[in-house]
Amino acid sequence: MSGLMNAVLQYGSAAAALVVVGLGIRLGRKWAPVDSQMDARPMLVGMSVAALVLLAVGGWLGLVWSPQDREMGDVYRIIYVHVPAMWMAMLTLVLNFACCVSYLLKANWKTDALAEASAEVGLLFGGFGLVLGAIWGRPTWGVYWDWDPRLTAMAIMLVTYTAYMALRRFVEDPDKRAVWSSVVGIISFANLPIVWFSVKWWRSLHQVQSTPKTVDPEMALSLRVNAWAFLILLTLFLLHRYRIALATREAEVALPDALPPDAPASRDGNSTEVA
Amino acid sequence: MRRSRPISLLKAVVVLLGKDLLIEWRTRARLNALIFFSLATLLLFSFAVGPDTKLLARNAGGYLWLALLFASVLALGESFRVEQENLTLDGLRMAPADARAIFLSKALGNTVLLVGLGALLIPVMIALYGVKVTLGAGPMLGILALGCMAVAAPGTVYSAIANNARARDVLLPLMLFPLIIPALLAAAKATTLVLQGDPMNQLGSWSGLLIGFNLIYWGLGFVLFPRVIED
Amino acid sequence: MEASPAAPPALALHDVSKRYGRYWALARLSYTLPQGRSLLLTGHNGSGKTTLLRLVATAHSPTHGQVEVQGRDTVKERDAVRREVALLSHASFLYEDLTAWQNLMVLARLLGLPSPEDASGELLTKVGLGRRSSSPVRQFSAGMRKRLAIARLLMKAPSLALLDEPFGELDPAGIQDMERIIGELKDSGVTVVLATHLIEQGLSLCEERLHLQEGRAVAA
Amino acid sequence: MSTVLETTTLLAQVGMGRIQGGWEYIWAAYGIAWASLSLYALSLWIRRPIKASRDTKE
Repeated sequence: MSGLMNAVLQYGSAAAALVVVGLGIRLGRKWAPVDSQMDARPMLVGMSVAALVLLAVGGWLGLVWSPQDREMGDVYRIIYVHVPAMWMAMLTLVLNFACCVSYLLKANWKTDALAEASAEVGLLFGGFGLVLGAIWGRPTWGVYWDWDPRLTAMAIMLVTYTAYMALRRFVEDPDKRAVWSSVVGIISFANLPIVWFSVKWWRSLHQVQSTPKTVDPEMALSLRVNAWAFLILLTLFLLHRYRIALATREAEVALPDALPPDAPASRDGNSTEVA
Repeated sequence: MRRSRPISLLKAVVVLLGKDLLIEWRTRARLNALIFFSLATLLLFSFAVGPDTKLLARNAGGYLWLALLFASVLALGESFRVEQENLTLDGLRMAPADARAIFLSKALGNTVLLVGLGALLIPVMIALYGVKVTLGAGPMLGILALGCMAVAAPGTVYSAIANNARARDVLLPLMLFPLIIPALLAAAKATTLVLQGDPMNQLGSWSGLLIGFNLIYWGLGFVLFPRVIED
Repeated sequence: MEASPAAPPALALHDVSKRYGRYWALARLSYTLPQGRSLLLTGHNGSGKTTLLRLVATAHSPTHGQVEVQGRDTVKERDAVRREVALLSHASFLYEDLTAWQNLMVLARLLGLPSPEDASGELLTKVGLGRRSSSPVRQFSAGMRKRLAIARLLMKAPSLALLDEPFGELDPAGIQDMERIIGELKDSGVTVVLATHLIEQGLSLCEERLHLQEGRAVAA
Repeated sequence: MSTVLETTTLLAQVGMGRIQGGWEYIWAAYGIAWASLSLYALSLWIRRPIKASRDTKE
């Protein structure tokens, strides 16, 4: 493949991803709210097509175009999906943390909805990223789970955020749920560095780990294209999940922070419920 | 006329801690059950592993902390259940008692409870698993205190939350266990080093990790707890 | 309290709403209770009386609007308001495993009273629980709990006393005692807000009346 | 070209542990990734707010 093609793919995928993220933020503001009248179909179709095209290109680059690795042979090709998935999971955890802090500083249903969306989408990417890591471990280390520090730390964080989602399910009062889950989100995120160090030290006492080699320059392109493709997917997932969360919130409370209707007399007449 | 005047945070903590310990003492039947539960847990590990004394001795630190962890879920869950009857937590808030003082007193109370439980479990562990405390009682108690504090601080926040949720008995361990894995890891490792000797000077890093964990979570609990209980 | 010429109203509700989930327990309630007057809250079950009292007592924050006690906002100056108000609610705020005396002592110490022992003993005698002071609350009858709860309220020496169904679960003698205690509170200059179904007793104790229906103020 | 070939054969002789094959793991990994992404997209589609008349999903 020519250098020109290389550059086009590299910068094109980045540009596409950034444009989609920008559009995603715009749609999150204009289209996701329940009362939105916006017709977002053309934009959404475009974004989805961009995701699929880039995913296909990334798959081709990773599975066909990239050369074999000197030590890992073909098996290393798994990292083209595994690593971007982990990156996206980390990104959503940071986003979730930001939402949690923001909600405690200033209560807002949109922040709460985004926190919910980011945690769930993060669990998706982290979950299958972890499974991919285990699959990668089988031919590399001979076992599915070798207590590799990165994977182990990620697994602990995933369980932590599963508990976060469980808490959201188990609290019915939406106001309390939002506050409590924000507190739990902050506490969970603060654990990240501690988990990392503890797991690293814990492992280093046993053996030095043969971690996957950090990526060769020639493989960087495949990894980048795949990562940008995943970022587009992440944006789309977050956008749709955020919209669902907003609609759920609307069903639970009167959005946007509406006051009760101001006509008691007229309501009393046709009120069917007896106090 | 009686005139109330604001009291310091420290004094409020002392009053509230005294109240919690008094309740704990007056309901000591429950406390006894907790002690026997954790003793039974220690005993169960030996049956689960089999009569391999070497294996038991090597893993003694881990078993001790698992037993403490299981007991801690019960103790933590109870610490806000006593405040739910008659909405006494509301009564405290409106008294007014500083919510941060409520956090500190509850977390300290749970720490005291767990350290006491640990102090009872350690001799049993020594006898049951045939280990000896190579580094002496001082480091052992230090690690015990650090580990119990590490469980108590996030445990208190989560207990206050889970107590008002559905399925609270499942929710508390579900939220707490993954969070305190690093603390459990560090405490179990440090205990093993205290029991078996520390030729490579690793005890410092593990206790450092425990101290860091404690600083973060006592700090976060102090700041965030008022948001949990105030509406 | 300092009764300056421009003394703020004892209680002021500015467009107060409280939402639980989708349900509005209080809807755009505005009301002002002048100094030196006492308020009777009436309304069916679920009309918002308890919610209103809990808002004023700072157990909850209003979803919209402001509640002011003696001119102080219940959210912005929460601790100051908490020193002014005391709530007698359905829940007694009592620790079942502590004795009556211990329950009062905890509160007395939290309030920083100069002599918690004296205050507790004095109040136990006043509500007629002097002989049962060392019994755990778990052994108390509903009426005795009510008495202990009112002792708890008196301990705070509030300037605004919020009484949610104070006559509930009391025998006729108890009701008389309660009426006497409320009368004494009023005589000592305490503003009383009373929510009760016993409208006769309520009207004899209070000058003002607010009738709630579905979280709104309506003419009684 | 020839050097590459030489190096490869040399490595093979020395027994440099290049992992051979393993395509079943690769397919499994990519399959799981694509399957989870599609399933999640499907779940978003199923959970979409019904109120909206314009349904927008890939």
